[in-house]
Amino acid sequence: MSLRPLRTPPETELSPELLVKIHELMVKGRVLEERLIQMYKQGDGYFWIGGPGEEAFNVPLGMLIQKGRGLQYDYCHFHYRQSATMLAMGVDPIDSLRMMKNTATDPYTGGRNFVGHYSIRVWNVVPVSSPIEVQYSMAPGTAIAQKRAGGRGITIVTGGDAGTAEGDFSTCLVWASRPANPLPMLIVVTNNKWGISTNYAPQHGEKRISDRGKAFGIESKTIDGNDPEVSYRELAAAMEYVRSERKPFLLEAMVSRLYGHSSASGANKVVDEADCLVGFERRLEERGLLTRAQMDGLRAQFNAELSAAHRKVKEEPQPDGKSIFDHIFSEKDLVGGAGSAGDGRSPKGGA
Amino acid sequence: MSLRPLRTPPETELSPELLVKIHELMVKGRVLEERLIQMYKQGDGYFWIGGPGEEAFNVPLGMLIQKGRGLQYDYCHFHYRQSATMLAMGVDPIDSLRMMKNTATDPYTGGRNFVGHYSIRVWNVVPVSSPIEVQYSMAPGTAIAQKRAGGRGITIVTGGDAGTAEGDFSTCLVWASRPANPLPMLIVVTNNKWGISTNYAPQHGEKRISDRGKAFGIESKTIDGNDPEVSYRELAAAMEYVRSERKPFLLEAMVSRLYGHSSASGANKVVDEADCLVGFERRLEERGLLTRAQMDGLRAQFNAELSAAHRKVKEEPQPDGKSIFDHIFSEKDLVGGAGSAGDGRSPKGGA
Amino acid sequence: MSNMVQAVRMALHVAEERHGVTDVFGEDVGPPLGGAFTATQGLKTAWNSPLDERGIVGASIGLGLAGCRNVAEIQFCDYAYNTIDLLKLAGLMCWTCVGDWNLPITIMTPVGSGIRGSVYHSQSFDATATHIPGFKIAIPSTPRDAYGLLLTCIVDPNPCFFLVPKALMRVRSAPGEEIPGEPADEKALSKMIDAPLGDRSKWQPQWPDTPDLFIPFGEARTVRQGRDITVVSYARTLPLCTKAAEALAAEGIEAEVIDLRSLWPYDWARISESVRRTGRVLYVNEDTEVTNFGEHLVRRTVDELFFELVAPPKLLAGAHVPGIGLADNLEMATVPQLPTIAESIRTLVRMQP
Amino acid sequence: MSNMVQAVRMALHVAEERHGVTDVFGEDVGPPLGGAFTATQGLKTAWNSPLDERGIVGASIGLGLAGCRNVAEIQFCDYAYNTIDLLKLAGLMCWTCVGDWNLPITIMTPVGSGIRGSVYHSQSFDATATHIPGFKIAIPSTPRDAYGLLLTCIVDPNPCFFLVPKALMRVRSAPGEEIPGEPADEKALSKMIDAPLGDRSKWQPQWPDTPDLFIPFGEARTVRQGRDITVVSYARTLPLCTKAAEALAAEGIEAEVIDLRSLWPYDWARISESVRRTGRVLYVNEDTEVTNFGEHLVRRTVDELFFELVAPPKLLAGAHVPGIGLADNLEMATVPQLPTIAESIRTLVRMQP
Ligand SMILES: Cc1ncc(C[n+]2csc(CCOP(=O)(O)OP(=O)(O)O)c2C)c(N)n1
Ligand SMILES: Cc1ncc(C[n+]2csc(CCOP(=O)(O)OP(=O)(O)O)c2C)c(N)n1
Ligand SMILES: [Mg+2]
Ligand SMILES: [Mg+2]
Repeated sequence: MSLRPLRTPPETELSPELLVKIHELMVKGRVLEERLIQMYKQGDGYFWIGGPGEEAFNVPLGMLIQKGRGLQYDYCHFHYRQSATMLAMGVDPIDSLRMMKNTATDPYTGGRNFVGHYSIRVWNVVPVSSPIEVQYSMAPGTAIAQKRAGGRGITIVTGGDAGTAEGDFSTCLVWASRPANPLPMLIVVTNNKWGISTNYAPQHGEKRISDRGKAFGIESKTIDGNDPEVSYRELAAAMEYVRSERKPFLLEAMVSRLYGHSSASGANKVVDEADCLVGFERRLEERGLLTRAQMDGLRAQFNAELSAAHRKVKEEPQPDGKSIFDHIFSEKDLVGGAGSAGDGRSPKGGA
Repeated sequence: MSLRPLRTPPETELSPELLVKIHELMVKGRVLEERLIQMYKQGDGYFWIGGPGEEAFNVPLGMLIQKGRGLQYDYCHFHYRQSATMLAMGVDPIDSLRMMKNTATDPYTGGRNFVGHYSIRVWNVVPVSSPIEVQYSMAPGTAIAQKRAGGRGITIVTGGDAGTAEGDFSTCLVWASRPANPLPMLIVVTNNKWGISTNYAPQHGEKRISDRGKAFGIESKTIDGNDPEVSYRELAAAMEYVRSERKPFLLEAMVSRLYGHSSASGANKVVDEADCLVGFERRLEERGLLTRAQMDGLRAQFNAELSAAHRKVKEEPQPDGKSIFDHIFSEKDLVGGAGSAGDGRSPKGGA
Repeated sequence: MSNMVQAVRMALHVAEERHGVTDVFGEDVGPPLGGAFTATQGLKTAWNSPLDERGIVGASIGLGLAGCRNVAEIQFCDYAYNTIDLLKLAGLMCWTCVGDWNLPITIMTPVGSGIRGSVYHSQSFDATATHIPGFKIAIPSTPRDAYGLLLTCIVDPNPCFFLVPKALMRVRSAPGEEIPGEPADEKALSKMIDAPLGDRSKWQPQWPDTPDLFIPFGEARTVRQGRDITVVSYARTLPLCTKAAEALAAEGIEAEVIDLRSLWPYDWARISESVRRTGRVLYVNEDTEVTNFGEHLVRRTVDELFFELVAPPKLLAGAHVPGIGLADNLEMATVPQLPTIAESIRTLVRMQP
Repeated sequence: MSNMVQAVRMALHVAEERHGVTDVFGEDVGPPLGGAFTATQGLKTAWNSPLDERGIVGASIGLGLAGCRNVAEIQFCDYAYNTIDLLKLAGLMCWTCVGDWNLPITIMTPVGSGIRGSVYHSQSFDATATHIPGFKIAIPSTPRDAYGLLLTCIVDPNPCFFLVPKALMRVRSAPGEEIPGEPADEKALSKMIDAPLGDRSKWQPQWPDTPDLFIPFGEARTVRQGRDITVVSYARTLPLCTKAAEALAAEGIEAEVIDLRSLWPYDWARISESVRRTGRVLYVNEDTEVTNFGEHLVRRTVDELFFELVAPPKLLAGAHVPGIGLADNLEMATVPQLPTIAESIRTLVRMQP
């Protein structure tokens, strides 16, 4: 395999349409998280965790994913802060509310798991699970299958900075970079400089987390994940590298954590973190792409939609206790024959 | 803490006395392993594993260790190829034969564990255990205690190349390099380019294992572990750095595996690996430090000693079945009050 | 009067002051948070580790080998399952080196359901822990027991599990079961040892002067006496068993309730004395029910008391399903609740040979 | 006629030829070695992984999610204990996403004592495996069962453990229990499918044409019929139970011996039918005896058959000690051996209510 230098992202501006679309999804993502927090505070759900503050990175990621079922599409091994990515991929936000309220109608977990724990087989979104970093040990598996299949499908794995201390992050780098079989993986670390209450600086001897990839000969980069334009361009370039070279890329994105770790830490807005939406909206206004009124309108519209959705979800039934014995085992091989149409089960709604 | 540049080893030659001593211990180590293999082949033991081929590195390591009990001495977290180090530290080789024959007299495991699984509390040699790489997760613990205590005691951990794929190796690098508390650890990897039957090249994306340390800002180096002079000088320099700077050092030593992985792979001499003893003996002869006859005499003498020891061990009793319930729990806190004299239990024999 | 989490904190304080504990560590254990459940606030030896359970257990072992008594926390027992090899290693170290080394370490971790913790914050650890030889295992159900058992774990020269039932962390002692020396007033105690909200950088706890209290391993506590049936439990389900027994007294059923308190060693003498008297026994815990520690107790019961039983010994435990679901109905249906416990006792008492 | 390790190899070959297995992998699984026990020699999909059990189980899950049926080997079950979280995750995945995904993977690993493997090559995995919901578990004691159970694991859409008793790997089938299509002559088979010593780079196996054989989960096998007592076992201890039963026939004791073959689901119908007839049951396995799967079977027995038992159901299992020692005496004293099994049967049969 050739040692082509890493493509650098094009200097050109993103198109106005694209910027407006990114903005719309970022607002939608933020409003969704704010709604989920509100639900928590009103007692409509036991626990909140999510990604407000990461929209500038998570939205472009979702837009650039090739979604679909099977090896020719991207596999997503996500952690619990990816709701904006899911919105950008096209989920209907009401389903996130259902997950928050653990209703029987929650299409992802049937009321069994926390909010943010998506699962969409027909889009290759594997079940999000709570233990930190295990997704980094699993992701090489889908990538091995994609490497063998050929084509342009890749595996994407995301997680936080503190979690890179787990051995699983190392496992991911080791398996992705085996000379016997380098893997088409986009390995993402969203670095918000915190693991719950534990600050980054005293725990990390490495200057940048991306340096750890370099030791394995993996193309690696740290970017400003608070800038959606940077994020979009860098993600596009990194993905193109992975799709075409069939080799791994480690991308560290510096992001903000705007409502603390989770509801366990109060889920209140923090003051000392940069808000990617504020900066981006200022820029859009300056460039004359959107007016403040338009943006306020957008937000109001999403708010109204989610408020209606919230009212709806409140009326929906809770799962039945007897159902705990359902789905321990699968009767059918749903994942078999990957790339085929599958059983046609499709995610509710959207885009 | 200052960022002093790494001391480079002195260019000066090692003294003739030191070289002769190193040679003696290397021969002793080799003869011991050969005897253990012979015992296996004669049915005096169920399983052999050891370090023939690593003497050029393992002997200097043992000579440079500050042995003793408690935080002011070095803690040794070894793997199963360290018999030559143990000899250089001063164990009586008959005890290794006892471990091989799982006699009740085996002072390290009482006939419970495989050969090479040393344990000497009064010298800070923690029990060697079979699972690959777990020692790298435990070693930071003794180093934390030593860092707090001050002084020049350090923690030394050793293991193989293939094992670095386990997350525990990453754990060791993460914990050793925390800015909150960098640890006085000499982290050793003996790279023989094999994990049982699995070759190094297709499995390792990193050019050198030591590069992984560099990503964490850890002083790191790869050396020729087949050269005892290089090994001695580099070990001395690395240890001095760790002792005085109280920071970690990752040392990768390229070594040979002269009798394959273990008795499971036959324990026969391989032909295509460099033998550190052959090269070193040629050099000693050329420099006129020892004659062939002297070296042959030395080997014959050790052989005779071990042959006698072998005969003795054959007559020694096996442990009693009823003893399996002994020592599940300790009645006393033996490790408490580290640095004090302890209970006076001392290893049998030697140096 | 303290709740369990405060009792744990006071024990840790006593241990670092008087029993040589050098390190209390784990994820978010140090300042500013002082533990996901606040159990380690204000401790002078508490520090934050990297997010790495293998490193935490490994460092605990290493510290122990270096003679440093330490308490290592796994934030939720659900996250200890990547370290079972290291825990087994800790458990076999003394044995494998025929007593050359001991390991004075305590692994502390919150266990069980009851806080709507869903799949990954509701698991039990008793089955796993009791299947690891070489550990002693404490699991309190009152603040006072938590205080006394934790101190016992810490001064023991061997590896110990200290399992803290999440559901009982905010529960307070019954009158008469205070920790000696603690202020009777909840608010007064809170003011002394609970970290304030907001900036904590200048906060210093004021520790009440609580004396040593060592509750020995292997000593269960008879919470309630009764002649008709023996009910043996621990952790979240223990107070439910007591409540059930109290309610059933109205129906003329007198259940004896035993709080096991330590799972290894465990107080077989007390169980067997009671079962010999009552002829009936119900074991209650909430771990999944296949290969469950309660099944060990059932086995021992039939091994030693078979011909003295008037009804089969029973186990009421968690359903054998992969997780505890988030929705109320799901959690309720998965692990034993008050009505099921009462009904099990009733059924067993009615069973005639 | 094959031994168990050859039977495993033939099943894997059939699975990669006809049942879509894409990957058989693990440490030393690929060429040149083909597995620590030679179980994966000559397979076209076998490859060597890094020395990283978490990576192996993780990759197996990932491959399964991608629709690739695979068999991941952990070289010894003793080295699976740093992956219990991942195994639990595999077991709960289908349940947690309410059936959105399934996971068609098989975790294969050698288990048990009998080869003087000392502390870290003698452990059992049945207690741990049966405490992980969401897995099916096979554990053969004959080559034919190994062949048929492994194929069943592989075609099952769910995660399966395939546990291979090390002590039985070189044992051959009894006459009449051959794998259909395999050559009767040992040497002929060896020539066809055992890799030669020395250079193997040009070697190609010649696979015998063995048809599919699916031994269903939850179907035990009655190895020997008897009226006096039921003996239920699996793996290394199963043939010992059979031998003990044969020897005891001379004393007039007729023991029925059941080979469980799969631990989850397990064949309760067969056990209970037998115990109803004999009134006595001995469970035998070699895992450590506290929180042991045999205790589950004892519990179920008293739960459902209490009033039909004429003697207490018994479990004979491994001693609750941290490891199996290397020296002969130590291993013998730690896990059940022929004399102890025979003695246990004798005692139980003599016991009168
Ligand atoms: C294995 C494991 N250990 C501990 C936890 C508890 N926990 C949940 S989130 C978290 C911090 C994660 O920090 P980071 O990886 O930086 O991700 P972030 O939440 O900051 O995005 C911890 C310790 C867990 N979920 N899993
Ligand atoms: C956790 C674990 N997995 C697998 C094994 C089996 N095993 C023993 S030695 C070995 C290879 C070790 O290779 P390396 O780390 O390079 O050390 P070397 O033996 O070459 O010195 C393996 C896989 C083990 N002992 N522990
Ligand atoms: Mg973070
Ligand atoms: Mg090696």
